[in-house]
Amino acid sequence: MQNKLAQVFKKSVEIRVFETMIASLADEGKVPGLVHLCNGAETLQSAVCLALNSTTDSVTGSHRSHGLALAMGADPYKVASEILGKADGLSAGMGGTQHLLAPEVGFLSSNGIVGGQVPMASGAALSAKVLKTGGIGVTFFGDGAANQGAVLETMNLAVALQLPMLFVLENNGFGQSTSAEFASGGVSLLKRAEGFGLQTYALDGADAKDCIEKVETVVTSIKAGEGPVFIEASVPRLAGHYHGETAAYLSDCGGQTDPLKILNDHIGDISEGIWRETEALMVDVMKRASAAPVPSQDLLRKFHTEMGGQA
Amino acid sequence: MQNKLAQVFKKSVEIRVFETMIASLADEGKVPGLVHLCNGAETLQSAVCLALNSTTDSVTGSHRSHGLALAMGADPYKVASEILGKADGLSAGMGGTQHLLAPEVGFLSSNGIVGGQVPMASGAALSAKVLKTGGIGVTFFGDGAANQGAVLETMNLAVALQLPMLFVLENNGFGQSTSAEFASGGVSLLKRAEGFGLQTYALDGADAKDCIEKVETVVTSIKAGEGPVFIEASVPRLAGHYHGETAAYLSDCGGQTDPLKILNDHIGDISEGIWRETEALMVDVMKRASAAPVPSQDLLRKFHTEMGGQA
Amino acid sequence: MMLSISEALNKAHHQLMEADERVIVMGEDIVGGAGLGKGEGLGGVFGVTSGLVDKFGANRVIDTPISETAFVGMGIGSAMTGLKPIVEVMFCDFMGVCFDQIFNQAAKVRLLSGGRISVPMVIRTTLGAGDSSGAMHSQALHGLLATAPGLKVACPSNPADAAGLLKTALEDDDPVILMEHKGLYSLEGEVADDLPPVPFGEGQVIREGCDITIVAVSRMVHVANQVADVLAQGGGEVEIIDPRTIMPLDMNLILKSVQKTGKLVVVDESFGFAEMVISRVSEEGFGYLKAAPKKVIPLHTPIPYAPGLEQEWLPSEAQIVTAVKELVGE
Amino acid sequence: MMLSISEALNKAHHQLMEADERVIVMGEDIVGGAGLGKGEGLGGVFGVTSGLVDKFGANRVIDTPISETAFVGMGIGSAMTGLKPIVEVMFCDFMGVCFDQIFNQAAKVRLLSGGRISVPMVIRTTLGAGDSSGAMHSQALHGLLATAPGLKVACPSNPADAAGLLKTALEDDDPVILMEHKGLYSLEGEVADDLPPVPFGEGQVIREGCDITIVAVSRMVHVANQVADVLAQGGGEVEIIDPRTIMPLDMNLILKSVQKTGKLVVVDESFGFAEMVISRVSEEGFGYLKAAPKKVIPLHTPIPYAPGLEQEWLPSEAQIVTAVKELVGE
Ligand SMILES: Cc1ncc(C[n+]2csc(CCOP(=O)(O)OP(=O)(O)O)c2C)c(N)n1
Ligand SMILES: Cc1ncc(C[n+]2csc(CCOP(=O)(O)OP(=O)(O)O)c2C)c(N)n1
Ligand SMILES: [Mg+2]
Ligand SMILES: [Mg+2]
Repeated sequence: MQNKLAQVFKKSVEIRVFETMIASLADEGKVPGLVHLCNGAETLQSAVCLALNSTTDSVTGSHRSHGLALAMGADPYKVASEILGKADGLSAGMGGTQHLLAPEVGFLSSNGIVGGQVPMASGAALSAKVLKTGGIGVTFFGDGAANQGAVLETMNLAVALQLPMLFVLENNGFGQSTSAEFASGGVSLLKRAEGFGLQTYALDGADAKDCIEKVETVVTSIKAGEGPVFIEASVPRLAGHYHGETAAYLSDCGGQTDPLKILNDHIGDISEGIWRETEALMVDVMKRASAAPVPSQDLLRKFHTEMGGQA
Repeated sequence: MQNKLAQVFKKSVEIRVFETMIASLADEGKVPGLVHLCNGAETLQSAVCLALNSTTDSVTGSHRSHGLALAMGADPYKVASEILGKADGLSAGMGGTQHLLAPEVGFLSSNGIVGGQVPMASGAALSAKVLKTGGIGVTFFGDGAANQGAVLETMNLAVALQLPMLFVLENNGFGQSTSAEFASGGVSLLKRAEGFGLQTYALDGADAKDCIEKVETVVTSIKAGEGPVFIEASVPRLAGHYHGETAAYLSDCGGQTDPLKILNDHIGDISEGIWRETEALMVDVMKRASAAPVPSQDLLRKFHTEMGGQA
Repeated sequence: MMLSISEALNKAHHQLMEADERVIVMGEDIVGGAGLGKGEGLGGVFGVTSGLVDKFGANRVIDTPISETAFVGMGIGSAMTGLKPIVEVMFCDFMGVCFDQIFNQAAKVRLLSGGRISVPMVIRTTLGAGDSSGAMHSQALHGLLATAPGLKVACPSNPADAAGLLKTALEDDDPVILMEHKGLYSLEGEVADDLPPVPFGEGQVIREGCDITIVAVSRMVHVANQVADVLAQGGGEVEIIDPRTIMPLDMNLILKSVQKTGKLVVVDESFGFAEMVISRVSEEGFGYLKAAPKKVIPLHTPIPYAPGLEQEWLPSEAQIVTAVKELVGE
Repeated sequence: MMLSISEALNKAHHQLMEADERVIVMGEDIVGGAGLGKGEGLGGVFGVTSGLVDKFGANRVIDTPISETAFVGMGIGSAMTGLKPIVEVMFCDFMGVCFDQIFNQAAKVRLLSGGRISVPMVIRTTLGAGDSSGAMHSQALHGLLATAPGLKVACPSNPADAAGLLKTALEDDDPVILMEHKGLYSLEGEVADDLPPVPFGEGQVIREGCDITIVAVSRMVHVANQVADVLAQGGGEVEIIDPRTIMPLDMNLILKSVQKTGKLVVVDESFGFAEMVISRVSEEGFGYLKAAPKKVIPLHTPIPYAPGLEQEWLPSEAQIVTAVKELVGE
């Protein structure tokens, strides 16, 4: 377990440092799009992805997926380059911050449409089932997304077809500026998932040890054919909806405990070295990504022609 | 109560006779579209609508809504004319069997898209709330529709905004040829609604007395501002998905008890007279509707111009 | 061999599933009777998928809940991870409820992945008015769908093309919408036993003529053909072009025809396709046009139910005759 | 008075809600901070609805869950039962998730009720590329929406039109989509204090000229205008027509202009609108055209993220100059 905790810590630090540096680059005007940072959810994401197999399992994520891509093992240089709109990006700068695709490490895609990624993960689950790969489909989405038809329909579909699928609801208390309590006015979201016949687990995203253990159990059970599972994990949203947001409601995000700080304290001595190493590494990553060439327009024109565009 | 039962019986007979005669007309090739008969659901629909106020309450229904329109008090001649595509139809033959609109008696509309009618009823509920009319929004939909995003989203919306709204799920066991158990693979649909935070009631559509009583309680509670309610009512589907269907799966629809027969037996002596009267009335209705003129094309061309069509 | 469109499509499904284990089929009632524990069901509301489950099993032939967003999205995800799904959306009118998955998700994966992956999925659906199915079961949305970059759209008018386009669609790396006309399923035609693939972007000259070019797809090809028969009796020579796929569109064939005839009528029951053809011919073949191009399309309203109204709404032979005569100057 | 587009729209909201109690406003984060128990929130992600809740209360200014299908449908139902809803769909790209309610439900009520009732609802949404928002936050869907009979579509290019079209939209009995360009919200312009309504189907001559007609809406009006400024230095006289509403479309104004100039370029960042204009001018004004009409529209791909790619994708001044010069023959 201590080893696993260290792994989760290391990955979480990687994500936090990555996001912090992206934020700085954004402040310098070097990031073309608006970025949605995942600060607060790193330990959860790292713990879940630790239990996954990047060859057979497939993950889809929301607009807030920088960390998730990294947690699955995507190359930080490629992710940063994509966010900066560079030729070396995962998708040569075509997708950008909300559209990260790293299928080579099991990160199928992230999405600009709230909830849009969830049905796709059921497709990955179906592939695993039909092709008998032993893999599962996993999807991450927010408390706000939990009210989208795409998400709700997929909960039922996964149960009806008994798909090997894991739903991970990251409840950070907000959908943009709207509180989760207001938007999902009923009982708990866990109860809702239960109502669809899903097996459910509640996780505290700040309890890394518990996250690691429960997720392991869950993934094992799904792989054993015991049906789809729904996890609701509470995580803080330590930043604005997007980086740079200044709206009044934000004061309510302050003062939340930082799961990474808790894990850091738990990890003890080795932590400082990991931070230092990671920072050095990421400084280099960001430097290279910043210096990387912008994409050439040939690929776009090629798509134009292939998609039936006028000569 | 006995009086109310008689009212429900009378309306149910009206609906059954209406549908039977539409079926005959269809067999004679006189109905332009495919009709979805509601045989088996009449007593439920009549009982629910008995508790509604056709001036302040608004109901929306599915593709299978001939009976619901009648239950709210729509003129059978106009409904029949609409189904036959005649100028005297509710909408001058523009809508047809799946698109009955009789807002003058609180039947807001029926729908060709499974689940499409459900959000609209939340709008009627919102109007009632904002304009303080004392009314409620009511929507009927099927077990198959219960898996559509539109329906699921609206369940949450109604709870979040505390709308004066009643959901009536008619569970007839089938969505087209697919069994409800298969399509909604989880726990019960009632449990699902509970998961959204709705107050729930289960009704047996064959128990007219219980339906009348429970719906009265429910409508009173909604009007008192106690929040939206979800009713799941079991009804048999005594016919094919559409009239004339001959598929193999249909053998499973056979042998179901007919709620109207039960009510008929309960009503006793007066029943025969009601059947006879109603039949005479409907023979006349159908005769007139069959003889009614077809719509002129002027209205359509007027729409064309007003909607921005080319001169 | 003579087959109807639904038979040809059914046969193509059998061949495709036989040839490649990765091919799966899913949709509402495509098995039929799911959950009732019986054998053979409906085989789809138009019978196109009948017999598949018996041969290929419920693992590959999948009935779904009425959750178009979820199962179209499932198709996308499965196509991104190794399967080749054929997804049925019963009527194209229902695409409204899953439009995001079609036009934002499926259509964009290729670009968003920088070309590394795509969505080799086929969505089969129906279109077409004429049987009083009303405003939500009768639309033709190929014009609308063709405005979404990243989608390919095929609209067969005969059995050989239906089967052949399905085959090409499944081979194609990108999402393809195959639009089958409800009113043509029983139309019979000669079909080669191996159901040869029909290339995308290659239209067909349905009938040669030098007086005027009519461009049409799906059922309107047949309506145009009837008009051409009538006009032929008066010596009029109508050339009919069926592009078969509207995205990509065989502009070469259309332009060659207009170069010869100098006159263009586009007949269509959707909104947007006729405009697309006319604007491209006006741009790319302006010099060929000897008169103003014309379109014969429905009234700009939703589709009315009553048979007389619906016929008034649909492009009619009479309207086509008028358009042709005005142009040819008879 | 000088106001930005967002200020003019905000002011129009205040006037409309003041004047008619039936007017309600709903959408995601349009109040902002819902459920946090605080006063003033965001006022919408672009600030258009700011201050409304303080003045008109949470009963009429309603934050919703992220459930576009449900709340657009709620808008429809409320419009059918006595309210006049203004519903915000944050980005037009999100219309995919609620497309059924827009194109099957809202658009069809008038026909389906035989004209007895309709849906006096306004959907406000944003469009437009140019700020690296990526493929799902940058689209312009007016071309697509205009293919759905029963919808009206307005695309203002300046503050007075934005406010005036909103007013007319709310008066209109039919559902109207008001499409606001993200990149124009801070654009300022002269606005009369009472924000006079702008009639639908009446375009505006932005600039007179006799060499060539450019038709454009929304931000492209300004891009075209810059091109016209440049060309004016060489003596070129460009006429720019802004139809303001694209459904209904002011064909009279466009045809009158083309009659004068004989040349047509349509500049647009959606798919379908340029085709619509060109095909109608080719049909209805063939005799006026002295050369092939042209369109300057985006590449046929989803919208790429990297700034350079996105600029390449968008219609550019250089492309417009080229198109104009080819036509005017310089
Ligand atoms: C269909 C759709 N509606 C609205 C949006 C705008 N939007 C983007 S993120 C967001 C909030 C999402 O909240 P949640 O799901 O809780 O995720 P979080 O941002 O908290 O991670 C909203 C409203 C969108 N992208 N797509
Ligand atoms: C979005 C959509 N998907 C599919 C259909 C086709 N369809 C019409 S009715 C129906 C079955 C509906 O089942 P249920 O909701 O249980 O209603 P019932 O017919 O049993 O009354 C289906 C699949 C449709 N009209 N709309
Ligand atoms: Mg959240
Ligand atoms: Mg049912």
